[in-house]
Amino acid sequence: MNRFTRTAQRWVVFVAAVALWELVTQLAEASGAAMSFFFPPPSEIALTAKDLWFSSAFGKHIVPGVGRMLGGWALAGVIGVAFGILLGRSRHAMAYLGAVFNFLRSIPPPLLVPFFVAAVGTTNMQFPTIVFGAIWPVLLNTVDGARGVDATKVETARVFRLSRTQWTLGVVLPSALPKVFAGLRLSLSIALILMVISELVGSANGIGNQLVRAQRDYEPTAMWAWIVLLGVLGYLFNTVLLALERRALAWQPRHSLETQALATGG
Amino acid sequence: MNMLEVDGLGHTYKGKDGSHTAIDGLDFTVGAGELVCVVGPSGCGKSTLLRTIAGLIRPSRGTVSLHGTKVDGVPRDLAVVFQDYSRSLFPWLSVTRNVEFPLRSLSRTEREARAVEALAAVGLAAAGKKYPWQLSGGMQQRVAIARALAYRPSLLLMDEPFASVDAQTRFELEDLLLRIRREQDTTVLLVTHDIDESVYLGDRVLVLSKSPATVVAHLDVPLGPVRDQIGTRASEDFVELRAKVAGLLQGGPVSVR
Amino acid sequence: MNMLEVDGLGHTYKGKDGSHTAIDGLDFTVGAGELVCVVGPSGCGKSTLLRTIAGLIRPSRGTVSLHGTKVDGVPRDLAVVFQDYSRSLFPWLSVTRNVEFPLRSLSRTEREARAVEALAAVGLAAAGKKYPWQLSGGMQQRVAIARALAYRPSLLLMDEPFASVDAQTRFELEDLLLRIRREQDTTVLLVTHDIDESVYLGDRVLVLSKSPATVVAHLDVPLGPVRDQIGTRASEDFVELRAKVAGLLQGGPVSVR
Amino acid sequence: MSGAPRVPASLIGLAGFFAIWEVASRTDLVPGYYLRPPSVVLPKMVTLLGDPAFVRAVVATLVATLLALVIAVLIAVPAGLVLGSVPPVRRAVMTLVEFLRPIPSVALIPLALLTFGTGPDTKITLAVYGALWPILFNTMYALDEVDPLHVETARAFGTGRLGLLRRVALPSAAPFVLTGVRLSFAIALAVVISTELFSGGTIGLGQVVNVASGGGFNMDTVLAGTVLAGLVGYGANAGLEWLHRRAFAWSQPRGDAE
Amino acid sequence: GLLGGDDTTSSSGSTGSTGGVEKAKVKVGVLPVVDVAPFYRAIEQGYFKEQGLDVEPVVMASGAASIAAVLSGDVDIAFSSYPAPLLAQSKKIAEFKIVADALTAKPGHIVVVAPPNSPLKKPTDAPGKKIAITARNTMTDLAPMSVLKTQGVDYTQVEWREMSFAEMIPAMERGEVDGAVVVEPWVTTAMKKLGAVPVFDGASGPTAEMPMSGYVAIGGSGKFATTSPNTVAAFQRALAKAQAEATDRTKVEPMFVKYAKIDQETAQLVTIATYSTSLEANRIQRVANLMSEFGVIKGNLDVSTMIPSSTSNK
Ligand SMILES: Nc1ncnc2c1ncn2[C@@H]1O[C@H](COP(=O)(O)OP(=O)(O)OP(=O)(O)O)[C@@H](O)[C@H]1O
Ligand SMILES: Nc1ncnc2c1ncn2[C@@H]1O[C@H](COP(=O)(O)OP(=O)(O)OP(=O)(O)O)[C@@H](O)[C@H]1O
Ligand SMILES: [Mg+2]
Ligand SMILES: [Mg+2]
Repeated sequence: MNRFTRTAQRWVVFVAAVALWELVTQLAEASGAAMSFFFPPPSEIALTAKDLWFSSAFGKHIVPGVGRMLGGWALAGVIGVAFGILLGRSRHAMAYLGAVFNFLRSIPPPLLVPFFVAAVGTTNMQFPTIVFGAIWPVLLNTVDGARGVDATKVETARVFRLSRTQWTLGVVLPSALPKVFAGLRLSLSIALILMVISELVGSANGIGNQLVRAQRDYEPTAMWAWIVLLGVLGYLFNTVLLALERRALAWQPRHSLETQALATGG
Repeated sequence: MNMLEVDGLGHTYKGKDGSHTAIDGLDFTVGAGELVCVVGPSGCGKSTLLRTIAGLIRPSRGTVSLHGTKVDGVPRDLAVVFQDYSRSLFPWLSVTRNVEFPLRSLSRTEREARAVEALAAVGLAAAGKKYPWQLSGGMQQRVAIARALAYRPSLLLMDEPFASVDAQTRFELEDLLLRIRREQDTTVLLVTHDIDESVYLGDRVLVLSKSPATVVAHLDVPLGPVRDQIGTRASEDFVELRAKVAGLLQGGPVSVR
Repeated sequence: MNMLEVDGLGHTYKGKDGSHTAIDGLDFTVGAGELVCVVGPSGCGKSTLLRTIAGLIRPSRGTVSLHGTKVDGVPRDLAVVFQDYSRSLFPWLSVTRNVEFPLRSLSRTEREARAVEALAAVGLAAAGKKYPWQLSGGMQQRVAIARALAYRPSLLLMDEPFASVDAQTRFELEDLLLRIRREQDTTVLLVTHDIDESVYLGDRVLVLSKSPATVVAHLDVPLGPVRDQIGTRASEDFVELRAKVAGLLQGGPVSVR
Repeated sequence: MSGAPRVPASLIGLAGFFAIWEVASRTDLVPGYYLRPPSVVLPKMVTLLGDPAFVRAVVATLVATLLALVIAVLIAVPAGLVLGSVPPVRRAVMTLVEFLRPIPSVALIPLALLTFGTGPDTKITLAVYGALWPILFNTMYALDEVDPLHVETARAFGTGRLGLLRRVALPSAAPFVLTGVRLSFAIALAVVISTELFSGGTIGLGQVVNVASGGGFNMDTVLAGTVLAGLVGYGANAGLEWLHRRAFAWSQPRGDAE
Repeated sequence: GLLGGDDTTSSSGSTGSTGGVEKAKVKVGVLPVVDVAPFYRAIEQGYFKEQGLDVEPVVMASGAASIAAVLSGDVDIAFSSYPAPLLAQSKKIAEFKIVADALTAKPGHIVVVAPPNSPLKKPTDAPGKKIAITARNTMTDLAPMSVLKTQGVDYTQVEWREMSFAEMIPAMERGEVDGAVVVEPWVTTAMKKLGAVPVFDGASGPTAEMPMSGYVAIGGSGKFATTSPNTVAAFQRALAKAQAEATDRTKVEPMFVKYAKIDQETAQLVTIATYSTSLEANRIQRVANLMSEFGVIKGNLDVSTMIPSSTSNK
């Protein structure tokens, strides 16, 4: 399959969805439907977005939040993988820490705000909120991956008396890696979401702050522009992450069901 | 002194729905530098025996001692070629890296040299850069053998290591093993289903019974240290021993076919 | 009429770093009800050949025809025993369920009856409720064989199906295969590394060259349809054929060892 | 995170957590009037659980969460199977999915209120939207990891595309899908509570917390609600883990000596 | 026919007859704040029942959510702080009708407070300081800005930080903000917990007696405020009765405790603001003017258009 058809395949549904969105909102607006004020057509959103994103807002609202989000996500990834491997391979760690983690994991991030406010203060709580919320998909998936190391490989590693690092980084991590990536991709969007949520409290800037202000000030077009920005950012980061994943998982006999389908023409 | 001493060894796998005794009351010893072949019916507990010796499972009864000390955990200087060779290779490492993987105490160049040498010895000099899943079954098995040999263990446990290679390659690998054993004075315990092979390779042949495995016989193979595929196999001693092992395995009187 | 026709068959595996031609220009036919053994050096492309015949990979060149129609996709009424038997069993299904897996079109009772029968035939009557990972290597291989037999295919492809079982069991399974072939008129293509086995089992033996595999020879085995382990193997024809195959495999002149 | 169900050890872990909190709060390491210590919060929680109105709120939250989770599973598992096994569909749909995924449901609350009203529909819809992704992604990634030989085996025995998905892909993916469900439960719970917290309108734990925090320092109630949310999630997780051990005994780790 | 009969039915309704309500079951979106204490009292005392209304309170989380609920028709009447509906009206999202006035600020109701050691001691200190508010473009920033402006202080230099009231107190304690704009009961709470001191009153000078919040409904063809004038009037009468009684502390304090979850001790201390008993466009116009002044509303908004014609209060 050539490049062009692949690219076309990639975007056809997206373009169709946007076109439909435009059509529906335009029709609603034309017919004066009650809520059309809150659902502007994407063409209008695009115009507002252009002004909003590329103004001074970029440095003031977009860059700091996104920086925090990326940092928080990376830290969550590292912690998640580390603890995931620990819990996945050690019965004792699981026995002692599993309960605490499952308890903490179940607390909705907005309810954790009091803890973070108490611990680090209102203005510094964004980073820990992001880290705290984004850890779990990586952690759980890593646990799953670490536990799933094939028995023969475990025995092979033990027979050759691999060092702890070699065992962890050379055997457990690679075999958990596909699942880790699934977790990282989930975490990425969660980090973005928590960036927004955490900017609702105690901050004077950020995409979340702007988004909620637009909501409160009844400026739906601006609000949609911020929402769309989140979509764009999510898409961009995800694309980069996918490229990373492809490199890291290059050893995989790519992808079983897909190659099956290709090999046999269907 | 005995390198390996197995004493009253028994193992029972415990499951939710009943337990299964795989081996029971095994007693035997292996001297340093000896090559002992283990034969026995399918499912009798040979792999289980190797696993307990390697310290991978803790036996339910009895002990395994290496150099007089009881095995508890995986002993040092040990290599295993697993029966399930394809699963024992790491799919994320190239063939060379797989062979190098356990050699972490060596310098990089030495590691590479060992890997290249071992791969060449098993006839895979050209496959070093491939990934395991790009190899045929027999090639994968040879990578597993190369990895064990490159490690240069003092005790080598092999679980049907030549099951998936063709006859010609098998002969070559058998001779390779004999040569390495001579050169490095490795103690080898090798499980095989090929009666000819057990006699051709072994200093002794350990015949196990049906599950739960017990020792049926412990045959000395007086064929001398240097053997060759054509001469040895044609010798009268060889044919006689072969028939003896086959008879013991069938559990009936010795018969020659 | 020919059941299976392989015509100019070639396959090249494409990889990021270069491609690898596994088989090249293979031509042969197999008649209905015939049992053809395939022998060839390790890594020459035997498994690849079976995979193309089973329609699991689309060959780069040439065609495979079954009953005169070109194979495109997996043909009906086909069963495969894979070389990597342990991975081809489904770990989430018990042994019986694994054997029943392909028998979807049958009623429940019939399915169970077939599974019980097939497991008993391979000597695993007692293991039905276990999970594959609770079995020894040889037992797993026999489950894979039982699954293929229970399916009662008209074409049976077997990739070193007896590699992991002991000699005695191997003989029994060989005879089982011959019996079933006679009773059900199954066409069988069997890859083996055991030259004796290829002669003992085959109506014909297909000898393949080193990679990329081409047909070196196509030997008829005039030993008649009914064979027995002791008599047949002792016969002069057998010994001669065996030596011939071995010679062809070595690529040199025929020599008897 | 399933593992040895050793109750004492897990209790030690939890007790340690509460002990740290207690000390931090008592020593005024953090403002004690704000982060009330567990010795105040836990009794408060017990008291609240005796209040029928509070129990009703907890039940309302739980029911909404479970409903959302069930809907999310019913949508995401089949979708994951299709996306994971049909590359063109995957390519076509994933672009849109990647745009939609990072949109916070909190940002959609006002729009959802306008569209679905103040009833439970809003929180359930938003929770489904949030809970879809872990299940969808874990299903897709699990399909990538299905052993190719399993696929070949099934195909060789004449299993069709649907059969392949149902009889091979689904069972081998199931343990990882269940991990996705465990993630999704926490997310569904978080979204339901957040929606109650940020929009109100329906009864629920989030609303209780919101009302409590509006009227001065009822931090004990707020934290009791928080701890309860954690306990609810902990309980649900334990249930799902039990299910995991029961249903997927075959996928338990092996190869470690005891 | 419905529209034509409006005035007559409403006037007959205002005489106290209960037979004329178009919609007996009324859902009201409220917030857990002191402003709605009389509303709850009216429910508890059966004042709505007297008027033939079955009023169901729906507790919303914020004024914005309350407005969204009334917009979607999910509730008939929404309680909200004034800026939100006025802003929405100015954007012509819908025809908002102010059904009743809720609370008018009295000194001590909305106050800028600072922790004891804060550099923020008097209004002139404000520029450059971080002050916590609940949100921009609400009374919490408009009122103090107006006060500062009249005192000639550069209010544009204040750094506003948005957070909930509950978070303001630890934020002040940690010195993350130099002060906070709080309304009752948080004024009392901040003083009690933190020893916070008032810096200046938010409802003084230009904002003295400023209306803070009210009850709104949506008008226009087919909408509640237009189709149910009698119901609106009945609601107004019942609420007014309770509002009038609210001058008596003992009558509202229990409502604080029960519905706004203010503890008994604090409830006894809070400053009780004025609960309006009349609905006057010109008073609420002050809020609109304040919003215009600070650019929240572009242009002018005539609040009198937002008073329903059937209003019973004069
Ligand atoms: N997926 C693959 N990608 C690339 N190369 C492959 C792949 N599978 C097999 N090959 C190569 O094709 C050749 C033939 O492999 P095949 O498995 O058919 O050999 P075989 O005859 O079955 O060998 P054996 O007897 O050892 O099983 C080998 O050289 C192998 O390296
Ligand atoms: N993990 C396990 N759990 C339960 N039973 C097991 C397990 N592993 C092996 N067994 C049982 O123990 C017995 C011996 O198995 P083992 O693998 O040692 O046999 P083996 O002699 O190596 O056979 P083969 O020659 O077929 O490989 C078998 O009956 C098998 O069913
Ligand atoms: Mg074995
Ligand atoms: Mg092969």
